[in-house]
Amino acid sequence: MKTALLFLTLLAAGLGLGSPGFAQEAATLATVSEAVAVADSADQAAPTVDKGDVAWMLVSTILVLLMALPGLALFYGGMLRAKNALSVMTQVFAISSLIGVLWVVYGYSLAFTAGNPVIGSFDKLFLSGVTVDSLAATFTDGVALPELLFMLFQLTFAGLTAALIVGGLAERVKFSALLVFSALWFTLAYLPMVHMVWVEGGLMFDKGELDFAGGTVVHINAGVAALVGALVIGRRLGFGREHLAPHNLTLTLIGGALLWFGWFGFNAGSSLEANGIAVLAAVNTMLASMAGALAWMAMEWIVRGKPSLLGVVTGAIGGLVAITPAAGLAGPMGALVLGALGSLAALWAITALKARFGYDETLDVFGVHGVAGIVGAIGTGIVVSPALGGVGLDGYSMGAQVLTQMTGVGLVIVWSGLVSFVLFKLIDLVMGLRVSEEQEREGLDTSTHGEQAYKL
Amino acid sequence: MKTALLFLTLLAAGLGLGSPGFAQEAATLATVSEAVAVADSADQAAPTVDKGDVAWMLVSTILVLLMALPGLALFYGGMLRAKNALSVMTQVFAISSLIGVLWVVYGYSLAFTAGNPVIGSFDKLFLSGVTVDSLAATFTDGVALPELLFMLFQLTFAGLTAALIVGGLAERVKFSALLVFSALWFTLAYLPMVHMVWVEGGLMFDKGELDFAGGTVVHINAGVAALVGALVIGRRLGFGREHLAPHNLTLTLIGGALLWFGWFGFNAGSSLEANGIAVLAAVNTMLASMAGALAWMAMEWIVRGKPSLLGVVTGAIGGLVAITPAAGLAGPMGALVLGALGSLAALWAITALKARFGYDETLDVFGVHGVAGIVGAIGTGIVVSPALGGVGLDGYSMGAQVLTQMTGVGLVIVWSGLVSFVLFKLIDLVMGLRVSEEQEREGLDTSTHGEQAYKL
Amino acid sequence: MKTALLFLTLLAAGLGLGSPGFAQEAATLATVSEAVAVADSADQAAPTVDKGDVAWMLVSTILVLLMALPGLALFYGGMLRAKNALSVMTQVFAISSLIGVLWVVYGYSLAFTAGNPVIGSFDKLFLSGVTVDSLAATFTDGVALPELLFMLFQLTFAGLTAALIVGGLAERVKFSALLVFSALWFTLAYLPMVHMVWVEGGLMFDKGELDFAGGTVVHINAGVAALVGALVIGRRLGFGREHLAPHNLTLTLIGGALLWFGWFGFNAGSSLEANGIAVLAAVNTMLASMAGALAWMAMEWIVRGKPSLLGVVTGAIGGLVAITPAAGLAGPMGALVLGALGSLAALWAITALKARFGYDETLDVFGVHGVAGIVGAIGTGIVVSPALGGVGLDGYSMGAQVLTQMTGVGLVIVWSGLVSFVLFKLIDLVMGLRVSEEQEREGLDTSTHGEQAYKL
Amino acid sequence: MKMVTAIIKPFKMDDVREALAEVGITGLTLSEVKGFGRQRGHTELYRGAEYTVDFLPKIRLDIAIDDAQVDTVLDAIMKAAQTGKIGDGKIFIQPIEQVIRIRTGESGSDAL
Amino acid sequence: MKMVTAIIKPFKMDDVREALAEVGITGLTLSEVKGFGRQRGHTELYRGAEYTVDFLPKIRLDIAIDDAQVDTVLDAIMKAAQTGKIGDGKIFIQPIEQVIRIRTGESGSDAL
Amino acid sequence: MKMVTAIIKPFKMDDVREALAEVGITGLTLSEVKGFGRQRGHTELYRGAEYTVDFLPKIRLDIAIDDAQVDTVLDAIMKAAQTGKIGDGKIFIQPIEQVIRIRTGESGSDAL
Ligand SMILES: Nc1ncnc2c1ncn2[C@@H]1O[C@H](COP(=O)(O)OP(=O)(O)O)[C@@H](O)[C@H]1O
Ligand SMILES: Nc1ncnc2c1ncn2[C@@H]1O[C@H](COP(=O)(O)OP(=O)(O)O)[C@@H](O)[C@H]1O
Ligand SMILES: Nc1ncnc2c1ncn2[C@@H]1O[C@H](COP(=O)(O)OP(=O)(O)O)[C@@H](O)[C@H]1O
Repeated sequence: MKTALLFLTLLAAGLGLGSPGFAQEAATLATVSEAVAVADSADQAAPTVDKGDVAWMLVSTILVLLMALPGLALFYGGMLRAKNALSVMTQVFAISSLIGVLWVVYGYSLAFTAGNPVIGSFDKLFLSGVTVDSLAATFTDGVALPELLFMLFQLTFAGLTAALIVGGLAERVKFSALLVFSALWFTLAYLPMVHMVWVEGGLMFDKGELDFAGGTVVHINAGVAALVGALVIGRRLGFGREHLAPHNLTLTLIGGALLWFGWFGFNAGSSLEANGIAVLAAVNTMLASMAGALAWMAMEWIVRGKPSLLGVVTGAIGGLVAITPAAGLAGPMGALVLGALGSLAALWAITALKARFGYDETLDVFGVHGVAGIVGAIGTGIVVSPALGGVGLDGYSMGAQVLTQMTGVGLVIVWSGLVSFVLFKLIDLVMGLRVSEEQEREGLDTSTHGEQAYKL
Repeated sequence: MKTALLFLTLLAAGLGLGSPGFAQEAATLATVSEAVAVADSADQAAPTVDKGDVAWMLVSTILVLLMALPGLALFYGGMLRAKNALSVMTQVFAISSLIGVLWVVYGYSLAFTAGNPVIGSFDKLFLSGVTVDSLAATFTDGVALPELLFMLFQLTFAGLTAALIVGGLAERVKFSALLVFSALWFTLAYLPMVHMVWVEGGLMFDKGELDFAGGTVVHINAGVAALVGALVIGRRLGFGREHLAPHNLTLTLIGGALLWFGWFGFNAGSSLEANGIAVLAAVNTMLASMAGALAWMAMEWIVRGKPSLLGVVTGAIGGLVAITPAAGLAGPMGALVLGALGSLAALWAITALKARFGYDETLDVFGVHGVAGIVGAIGTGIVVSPALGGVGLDGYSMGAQVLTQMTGVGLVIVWSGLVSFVLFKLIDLVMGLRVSEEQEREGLDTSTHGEQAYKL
Repeated sequence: MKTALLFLTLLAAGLGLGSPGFAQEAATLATVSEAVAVADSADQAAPTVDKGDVAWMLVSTILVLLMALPGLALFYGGMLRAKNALSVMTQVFAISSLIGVLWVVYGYSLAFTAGNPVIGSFDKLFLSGVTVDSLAATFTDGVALPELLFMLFQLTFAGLTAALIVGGLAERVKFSALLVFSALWFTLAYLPMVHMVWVEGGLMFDKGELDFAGGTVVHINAGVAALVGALVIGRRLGFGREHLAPHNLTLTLIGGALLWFGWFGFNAGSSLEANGIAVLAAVNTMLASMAGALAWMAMEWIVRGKPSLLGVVTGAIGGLVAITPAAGLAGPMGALVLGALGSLAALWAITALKARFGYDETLDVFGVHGVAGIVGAIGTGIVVSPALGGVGLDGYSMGAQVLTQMTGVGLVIVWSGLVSFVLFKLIDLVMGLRVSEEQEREGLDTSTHGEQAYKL
Repeated sequence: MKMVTAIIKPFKMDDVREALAEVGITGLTLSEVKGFGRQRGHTELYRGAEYTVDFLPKIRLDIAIDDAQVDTVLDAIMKAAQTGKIGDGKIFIQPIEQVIRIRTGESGSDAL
Repeated sequence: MKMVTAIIKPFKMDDVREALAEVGITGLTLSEVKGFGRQRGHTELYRGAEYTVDFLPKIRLDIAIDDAQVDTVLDAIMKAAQTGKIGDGKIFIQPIEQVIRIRTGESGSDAL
Repeated sequence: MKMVTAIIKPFKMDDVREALAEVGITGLTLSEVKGFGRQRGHTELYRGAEYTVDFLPKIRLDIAIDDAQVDTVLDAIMKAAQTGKIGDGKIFIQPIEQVIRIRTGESGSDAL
């Protein structure tokens, strides 16, 4: 446990959280960030809804759902041993569903209504006041979306983020404990982070942090929680002795490719319109993942003599994670570089870092989403530079922006780290976080879910 | 066989078909139902086509295709034994294709041209008169879709509906017999039901039945046919003795998730526009399936001590079926409730009802699509109520609307039940409905299709 | 090798390449072909961008990506033996990524800038000058797309085309050699073909060749390269002696269905707008694949006594290939016929032709994409006829158009055949094209990629 | 002690297991094997071409028993597994010199 | 020579292999089998209904050894595979009349 | 009667089966097994890390034959399965006391 805390503290320190002075000097105007001021139909010239935007955002919404189901479920499930394949699929399905319901009950309200710099209000509990006619502002003056659609798009983000975490504890976590954790973490870590980063008046939003589609809010947030979970729950039986090999890489390929496919909804949808920024985000999403795939492949080929499919797929995901915060902000060449760097950083984390600290974070959620996420979040401050082909910002200064980004990264690491640590420990005390040794040996599929993946 | 008829009669009676008097008093104005009066470009102010609508409806169309292939094919195939996995996939592929061709030959014409209250005309045989410039009206005055697009969207519904039925007879049905049945059932049960429910002048349309995206037309219709088929063909060898366990639940997960994904095209596409109603339908679709997944999970966990993946997936589908007729009519909270109820009703049907009557309806098409469909169709009359957050109707009265809904349900049960019964019996007599015992033992994949799913 | 050349020469000759005289008489006006003159915002009334078009083209773009990953990867991977399943998936992933990067580096520039009749210029190297505000013309005056979106849509075509080729050499090709080939072939065969056929001023474009979505540019081009590759690399160990059976047809089903799904982006997206032509292309895509599936099924049933799933799926793909060049040009009934013919031609090629010449083109890329592509490319000249329900052309004459089409077919066969032959031979000399016998026996998954698909 | 190895048709597995239970045999080890023999295989299609697959799925049961049980066991298997059609399978009897139960170290008949 | 056949719990496989290596046994053949015995199986759910699955995954090891090695081998397997819980498995010893190494044609102890 | 058990390389399976057919053996039972021995396994990658996989896929053939056939059968297998490279596999010969054909109840040589 000590290791966990030490590790997080080091990370946070290294990222400049200790020096808010710098951060406050950073640019505070985030013109192209994902804040949404829900339109008040009275106080401005009636904004219009374009059916092209509605079409695109409906598509984007279901693309993000597809990322979780079956995308993530397969990506994860395929990498586990056959006896645990269904468990993680059930977890992803149940958590997405649970968070989706909580989202309409209180999540949307707490995240996206005005409140204090950390969290919103209960004004829209049970979607109260959100009707078929309510509008949500986009980043373009005078252009609005149906608020229900904005709400739904964001619902899918919440579910996916919570589901990402399960990869860190896979093959040994108790299903009930995981559900309880997910609900609490969603409330105490995800909702505040959304509010702080994406909503006008939020702590980091006001500091000018750039996070186009969720580098800090989604990826680092989930990655850190997964790492903390892995540290609290401990290593799997057999870890370090047996080769706990993936049981079905064809599933991982399907899942990885669907993650990629869906990520266009995630990134380009975050523009909230079918406009040029969405197109730019799509271009960057494509190039970053391709660069990520090639970078990992090259490195593995050089170092290990063989380029693996899992490597290519993981590299692509690493590239996607890294471009996420910069998707609508970088230029295509910036995306190529950021994607490649994100992928290589993930490779480094998964091999060197994991070996160094000896933790068993089953599916490398921290390695891929956390570390590539950090590279992306900080890199966003760089690639947004017009000099590098990015879209630029009013009053942009690279140094200042990078510090703001680092502050944001530090904040999410500490916040998510602390919340996760307390929750995992508490749940472990109250109901137990881990299944029995016998159940772990038997596999979670039969012992927890009463099923077997295959009868071939 | 007696059981089958008795069963259907009971259902129909219990649903108020015996009392058309009430039904006739029901509201007859269905402003937001899926009727389509094909625009006559001369007799009204030129309606306009919005490219946002076209984009959304193109997407919706292919999403419904995806539901069948690979969605349904995998969802079904994974639940069968390995030796029959390919057979049901071939059936879904062949039936979708066959119905698609029949749709352009005569189906679209019979369903969607004016005719009598039960069926349309042959005016558009071979799509005659349907050109690139033809327009189809939407539910909004002055807004039209290319008629070819409306035709294509509906084509995918027809194929999916016919394909759903194969789940009831899987693992023992003769391929040729099934193709013949599908073509005839499509003609005698599906086309009339579309015309009666969705077309102005149709029997149930004029009575004011609400069926937003196909609760009666698609789900109950197919569910009843599957049940009748299962009763006529008899139980599988080994049923009740061996555990006829799913051979690959990862396929079922992929299929189930793709069904969910595609269902947004099915439900939100049924708005025919990328508008607020489509958004509402998407929200309801999301929430109903999540509620359905959680409801089944909770119930199975309580009763059996273990929450299964197949349960979560099946519950989600049950929720989706239930919300289908109400997708653009209910409010989000209504969708949560209806989704949960649909899922639990399906669970009850699959366990209690099936055990009680002892039929072997292989993949529970009746349990999931029939029973949750009935809950949804009737529930639509309730959740449409503005008091419950629904969109409301002119002259809405809950009691009357529920009776109209029951009439609609009764009609489809009796109609589909009778047509299916006669067709299955006839086909059994003429060409045999079931493969030989030896072929059934060997498995349909090698005996009928000359293939094996796996050589691992 | 002699066989290969002879074969190509025969094909080319039979297709009228020898008689350019006729071809030059053909209609030269291709109003609805895929040329794109990038808009020069100064020299015309400012074209407008419709968000509905942007939404549809974003969707189309990712649909084509989905065709490659996971579509093609699964379609191919499932048909191989388990020990080579991952190799082809890695190949498709790596090649798509590599070509994607090359596309933004120089591919887009060489293909789509003005130059000579065979190739463009280096004006847009590294996308120079292509900004968020650049526009690309569509086929409709005054309607433009963001140029980045057009560029991205075309990027996915390039990747898919190169990836198709791997099917011909699967189970024995060296990974490094394949990557080198792909990069070179893309440069020397794909880019010129795009320029010649789709860009104003291009050789075949100016001759009036019709290729709506890539019959010659994509399918014949790749099919011929695959055949040449198979001839140069030689047969697999065990070919003709053992039944080299597909190891997992459920993957092939998923892949095939996703190919179909994505093909709507490929074909209907090639209209570049969410308009009536896109709708027509979607209708034709649907019908051609259904007709293709049914045609193959019927033929196999008659000849072999059993209709196989792989047959139905392959037939659908054959139908899709055939309709590709005609997608926005034929009428629905023309699509039915062309789809069925394409499928049957593929069946003939795969059985009769392959047996006759005894080559081992692993996954029948030539049979399916080459031969059905030829049927489609030539058939396009016929089904475009208004008399047959097609959209027609200014100054259309069937004979002349068919000759133009044949010229186009002949050109791509010879061009791709020669480029491929030289490249494969060269690579074989320089670095070796084939793995060692021992590695081939062991399987490429472990020997090249250090992985196994399954541990069940 | 003897090792009785029966190669049977897969769908007879439950019947055989029940028949063995009736004569007091509750322990056995099962494997999925493929059999070649007189029984004809099936044909498979691959894109319009036809292949013959000779091997057939069979179940192999290994049952260690006391010498005294041999006849009853043979009888039970024979009755339960027989369909009278070609391919019903074979029973092989081989000697076992020693049997040990890993859990307890018991050996001989006690270990069965 | 003897054929030692051990049916063990799958997760003990690595331990047993190491124990055998320590006593000088480096060749063996492994198969995945299913065991029926005293050890209870698990229950499975199928859409709300419950089924019992009696067979359990086991690993079968076939090890051909010289007569002189029998005791050490038995000992090694016993120690490595024992958990003391029901279902630990069995060891069977059967006679082998001849062993041949295909590569060289060597036979007898030389072929092991 | 004897039980001849051959562990061979998978890609030699068809050759061996043909060779056996040539000497009149048409019945046999095949299983997919994994072998450990002198032959080195392969290395596998998992996200940048490397693991060694020791077991190799092998085919096990069980062939019950009359005593008189032993030599021809051994010879046939040897010739067809040999590559001369390490890992070609082994042949074990064990005694069978009885063989029964389930379909007919025939026993002994008649049952083969
Ligand atoms: N000589 C043999 N050695 C080992 N197994 C055999 C032998 N002959 C047959 N078998 C096994 O018995 C099965 C049934 O044999 P077969 O000849 O098909 O029919 P039958 O048992 O009716 O004579 C085969 O599939 C094979 O698994
Ligand atoms: N008579 C037998 N013949 C062959 N295998 C047996 C026999 N009895 C048990 N086995 C095998 O040994 C395994 C363990 O036996 P079991 O009775 O469950 O526990 P234990 O070994 O502790 O007595 C079984 O799963 C089965 O594979
Ligand atoms: N003592 C043994 N008992 C059982 N099987 C063995 C034994 N030794 C080897 N084998 C089997 O024979 C196969 C080949 O053995 P190996 O030592 O690799 O090469 P070779 O046969 O050339 O000596 C192994 O993979 C294993 O399946």
